[in-house]
Amino acid sequence: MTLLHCLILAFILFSIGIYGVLTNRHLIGMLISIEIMLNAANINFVAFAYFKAQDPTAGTLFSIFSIAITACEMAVALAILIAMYRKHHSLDVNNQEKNHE
Amino acid sequence: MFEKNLLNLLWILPFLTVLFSIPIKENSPNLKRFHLASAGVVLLSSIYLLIQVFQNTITNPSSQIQLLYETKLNWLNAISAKYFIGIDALSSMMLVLAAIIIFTGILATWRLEKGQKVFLGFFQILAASVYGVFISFDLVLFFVFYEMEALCMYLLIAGYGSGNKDYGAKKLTLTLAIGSSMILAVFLGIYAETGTWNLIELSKIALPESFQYYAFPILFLGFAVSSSLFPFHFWSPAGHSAAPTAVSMFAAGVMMKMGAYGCLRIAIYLMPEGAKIWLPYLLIFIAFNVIIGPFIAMRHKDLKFITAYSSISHLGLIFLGLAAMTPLAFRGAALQMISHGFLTGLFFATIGMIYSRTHTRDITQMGGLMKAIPFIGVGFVIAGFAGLGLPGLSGFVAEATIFIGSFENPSPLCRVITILAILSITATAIYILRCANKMLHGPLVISKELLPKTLPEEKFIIVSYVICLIILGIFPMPFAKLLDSSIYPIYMNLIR
Amino acid sequence: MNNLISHSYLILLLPLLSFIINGLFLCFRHRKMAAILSTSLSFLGAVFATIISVNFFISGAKPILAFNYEFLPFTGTLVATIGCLLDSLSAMMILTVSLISFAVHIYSIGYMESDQASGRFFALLSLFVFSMLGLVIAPNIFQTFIFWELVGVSSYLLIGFWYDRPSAVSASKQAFILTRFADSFFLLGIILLSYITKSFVFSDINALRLENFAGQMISLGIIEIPTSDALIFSTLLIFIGGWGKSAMFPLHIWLPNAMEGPTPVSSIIHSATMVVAGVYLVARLFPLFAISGNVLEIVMIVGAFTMVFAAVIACTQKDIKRILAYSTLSQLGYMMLALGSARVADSSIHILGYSAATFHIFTHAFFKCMLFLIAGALIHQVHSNDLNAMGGLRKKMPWTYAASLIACLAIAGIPPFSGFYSKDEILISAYQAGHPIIFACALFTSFLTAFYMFRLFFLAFHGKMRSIPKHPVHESLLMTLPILLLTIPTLFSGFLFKGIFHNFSPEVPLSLAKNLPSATFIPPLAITFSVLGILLSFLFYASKKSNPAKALDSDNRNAFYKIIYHKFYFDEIYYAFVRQFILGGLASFARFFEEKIFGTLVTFATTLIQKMGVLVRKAHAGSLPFYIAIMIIGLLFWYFASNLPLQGA
Amino acid sequence: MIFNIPFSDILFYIVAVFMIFAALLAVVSKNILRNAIFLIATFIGTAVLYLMLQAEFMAMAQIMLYVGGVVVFIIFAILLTSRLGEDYLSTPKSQKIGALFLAMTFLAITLNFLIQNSNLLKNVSNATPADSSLSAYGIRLLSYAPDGFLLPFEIISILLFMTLVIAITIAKKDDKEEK
Repeated sequence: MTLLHCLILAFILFSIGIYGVLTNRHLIGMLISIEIMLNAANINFVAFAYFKAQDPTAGTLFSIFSIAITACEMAVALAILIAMYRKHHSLDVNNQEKNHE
Repeated sequence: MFEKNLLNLLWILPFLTVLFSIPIKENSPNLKRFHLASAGVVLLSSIYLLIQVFQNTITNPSSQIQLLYETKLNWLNAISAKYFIGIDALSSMMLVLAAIIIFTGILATWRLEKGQKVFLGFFQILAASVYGVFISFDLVLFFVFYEMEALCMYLLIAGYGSGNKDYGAKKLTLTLAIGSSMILAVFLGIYAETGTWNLIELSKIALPESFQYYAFPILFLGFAVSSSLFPFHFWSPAGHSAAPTAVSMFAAGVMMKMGAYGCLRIAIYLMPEGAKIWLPYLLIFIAFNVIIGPFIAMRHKDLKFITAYSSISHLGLIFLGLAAMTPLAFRGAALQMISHGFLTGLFFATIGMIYSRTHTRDITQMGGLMKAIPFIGVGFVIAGFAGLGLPGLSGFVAEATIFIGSFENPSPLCRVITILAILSITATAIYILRCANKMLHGPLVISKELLPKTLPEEKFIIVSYVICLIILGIFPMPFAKLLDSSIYPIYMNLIR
Repeated sequence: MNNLISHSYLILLLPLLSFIINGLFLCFRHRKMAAILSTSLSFLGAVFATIISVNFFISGAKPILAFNYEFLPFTGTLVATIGCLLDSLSAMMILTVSLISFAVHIYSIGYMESDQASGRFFALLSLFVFSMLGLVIAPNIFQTFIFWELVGVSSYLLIGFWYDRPSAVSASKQAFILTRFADSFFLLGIILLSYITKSFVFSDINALRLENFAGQMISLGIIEIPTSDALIFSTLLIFIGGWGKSAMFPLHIWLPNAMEGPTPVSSIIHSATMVVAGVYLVARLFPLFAISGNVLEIVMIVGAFTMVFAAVIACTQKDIKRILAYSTLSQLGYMMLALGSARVADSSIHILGYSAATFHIFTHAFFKCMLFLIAGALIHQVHSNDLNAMGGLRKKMPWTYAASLIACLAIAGIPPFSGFYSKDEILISAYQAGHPIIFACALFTSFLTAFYMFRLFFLAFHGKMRSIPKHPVHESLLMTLPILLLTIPTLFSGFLFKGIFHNFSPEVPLSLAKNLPSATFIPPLAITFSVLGILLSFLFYASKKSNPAKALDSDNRNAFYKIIYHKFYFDEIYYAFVRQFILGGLASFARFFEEKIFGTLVTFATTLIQKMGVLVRKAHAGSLPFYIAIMIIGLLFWYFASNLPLQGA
Repeated sequence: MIFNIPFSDILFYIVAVFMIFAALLAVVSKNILRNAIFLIATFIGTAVLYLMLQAEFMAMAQIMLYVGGVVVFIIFAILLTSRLGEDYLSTPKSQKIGALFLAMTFLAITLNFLIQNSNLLKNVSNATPADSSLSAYGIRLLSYAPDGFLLPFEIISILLFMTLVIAITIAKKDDKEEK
């Protein structure tokens, strides 16, 4: 297990996330894909902290912050989703785009 | 110390006025009285400062730029920009001009019925921004004030204008924004070259010649946008015709001068080498303003279009003075800035008064107004005479100085354009007389009952402008001497 | 004496005061007060001017600079000042202007009695007199220009006094714009001249010598010419200013049209102010003109042509004021001719031309003013300008009749009236200077002058009444008195002042002409021509066989008469030129350029930006997949770009 | 050959394959609830990976925050907004192919960069167990020494509070709707 392995894994996960964002029409599905991408980024943080960092504690703390921010983002995003659902009775991305125009 | 605080107060007071006017009830007569009182205080203090500056120039003349009552505070430390204000002869005269126009502008909106509070509020912010422009000697501070003014213009025109106001406001603001972006680019360049924003320090540093070569035209044209030099003049007719009276007065009277002020104070002052290289070429643009402008005005029927093109041609004369690069021509340009400020203020004020009565600006639909509203008619005619350069009014003094000064520049193109400019004063006479005759003379078209008599505040506006025009026209010498003290350092930089 | 001179600012101050007080306070409500105030101030001015000029001539006639207020300094020695220069020429002009303005003021009280706006009239009249006085006392050319413009603008306001009449408005506009057109050349001339000489002051300018500028060159933009040529050129430009103001052909058309103004205005414009300003300018700068090559010859030819041209037109007109207007043109032509004929050969000056011209300014002012006042009195009675409506007024207005006989004899050049002396000198000058053709023209014009003036005289006063006036015809005192007063100078100014004008001599740098041919045969010849004209006129219009109605008929005439009657169609040509060329051509082209060509470019630029905006806006619709796709494509680009050998490594 | 590989590597490969599969299923599965379940699996895999990288606290936080918090939150949202499994929204095939192409391009480019970089082939860690102890984190988080994280910590706490308020405000029913 080297840093390269971890990074490759993270990037594969990230690409899967991209694929998910691009194909999913369900807003929650997109959110899940984004979660996967963020997760991949977190893996990068931890892996770099473990293999490379001069100060591993600080490196890991960064990912803790990132987790906290992700949690915030999730909370707000889901609140928006619920509000949107209440308004349009659908979470279809295509519908949302139509509503925009 | 008192003067120093007064100078700072000049731009703070309008803001305070806006703040304190918030609780006053809409449409209450106290609101406009309060605003008028504040503008009056600013006007009086600016006149006081002018007198102080004048006395100082008389007692200790100097070939250096004399900055009085300067305040220097740290402001944006990250880019070492300072809050640096002061006053010299040129800026003190511009301040008085601006203060008079703001004061009369508030009077001109005296009978505004809807949204007076917001209008006056923005108008005061506009006032603060121009005072700021004329007193700031730090490029960042200058730019902040310069930008503030364009924004207020947009809101005032789009909110309170007439006719195609949205289009006019957008055209004006966006064109000004082009100019501002050009100015900002060069300011950043200057900072990168020298590491200071201080105008006085910068004037002592010679910027690299290659930098001046590229930067000068950008900066000069950037400023020229707001003074409607040829390729950037198109905002002026649309903007003026859409703007409400007070804003037209302000735009033509003060804002268009700010560009010329910037050209003289910053572009030519800081980059003399660039000026020497580029200004002879820019004369071709100036030729358009001076020579073609009056002919276009001749062909228009809308009063505000006529006046807009007349402003364009008069501002062309300012630029002719700047481009001739002789001390006399510079002085003429500065005199023309002030003179044109007054005469165009009077023009737009009277046009507003006429429009509020006839509800049209088409001169072919008017006639004989002199019978019904002689006071306003006489005001318009005096403005017209000042515009066509009648001796005894300020326009003549400025134009004669520009012509004599620019003739001293021996470059062929400058000579040709000066000669053509002198000959084009006939065209100015044609459109002004045509306009006055169609509108004021002949039989009365609209019945006299529909035209209310001249109101006291309107009389006050007209009288105050006429007095300014006459004072400048009959006693130009002290003003000329005062301006010379500001212009000499700029000229010295040129021949350095 | 010195004490008086030091108060010479009063010359300007009195009319200015009258203008300010009338204009600001009395204009609308107190018409009577305005009339009294400005007339009394004008009286004071006339008295003061008389005292000053009499004192001046008695005390030896040396030029005095009475005061000089620094107006605006330019560079170095180039300083604009407002001052008062008293020399023979200006003293003479001050006297003429003040006296005539006083007469016109009195007359106006009667003439403008029924006009509601007479307060404004008196204010503007005072402004006019103020500007003219400022013009004549100017010690430098810059002040001349300042007051020159003020004269123009006050004449504009006075001609368009009845501003609700479209014809008056257009006439005033025409007068202002045409003179303004000429003035732009004048200003250019001043700037060129002051650039060369570095001074505005007349004494400096008149002391110039072309030799001082040998070898120097000056750039006029396109071409580079020797400075001495530029000096001559600037003299010509300055003369163009006088050309327009004095309404020389082809800039003459504003003057007859200016008759739309009230008659007192026409009277003062035509006699002492405004139109003689051009002649005065040439006389003032005479030394400069004298050294400037052929400029004086141009002056002479222009003057002579206008003289004949206007006299021919005057013979056919029916409008009494227009006849007088063309007669003014013709007389101005005389003056210009006299000035121009002063140059005998390349290096010598014949001083008689100069003194004759100034003399003619002086005498002409009185009798022309008188003639206009008489015309005004006639118009006031019959309420028409047309000679068709007059006739037979001899018995109704005996005093006016007598006065107009004197005036007509004066202008026709019959001794001992003043016109004879000055005109005689002009003829002598033209003859002695060796211009036979010009001399013949002048003689012929003198014949024509007698003819058309007596045509007017006979048609107006003799024969039967051709119309019945609404009100009974009578002579009002206020209007007759100034006419009678003016007969005094008309009668006596000729032989009394002849001597003084012979002493008029500008300090000319060129040598005076000698060995001039004898011209004793000229006075009898001139008188013969004038008498012939009068007789012919009598035959046509006042003898028993004549038929005035047929003589005035302009319709059943041959083509030649019609062309003359329509003033050679110059009005029409002028209007066509303005409409088609200036408004329709230049201005239309300018607007076309501005709106169609330049406007299209601006619109194109904005459309371009807007289109780009639409493009970018589509990308900002909020579609997440699109953003990601763009991100990855960007990455791809970056990848390939980073692999390209851009740095040449 | 294969037996020479250390156990930790084998474990890594197993975890990696598991995570990739779980993530793929979380993305492509047609039932939105199932997507969420597979997301849990991915997160658990991540937690195991963290354990292998000596980040025990991170692993714990991962389980608690993501599995216990975020995913539960998502599931709640799903249950609140849709009928189970009935609202599958189909995507056109062309979009899928395009997405696959883009994802693969991204992967190819990034992997290309990674492989070129030999610095990453590092097996040894300079982290000691003490670095990732809970007390080390605590001290660093609350220290206001130059390398302390007190300020970010406080900011994060404010952010969390704000999020709370915002989430409630947004998700709250409008007054109009209530009427």
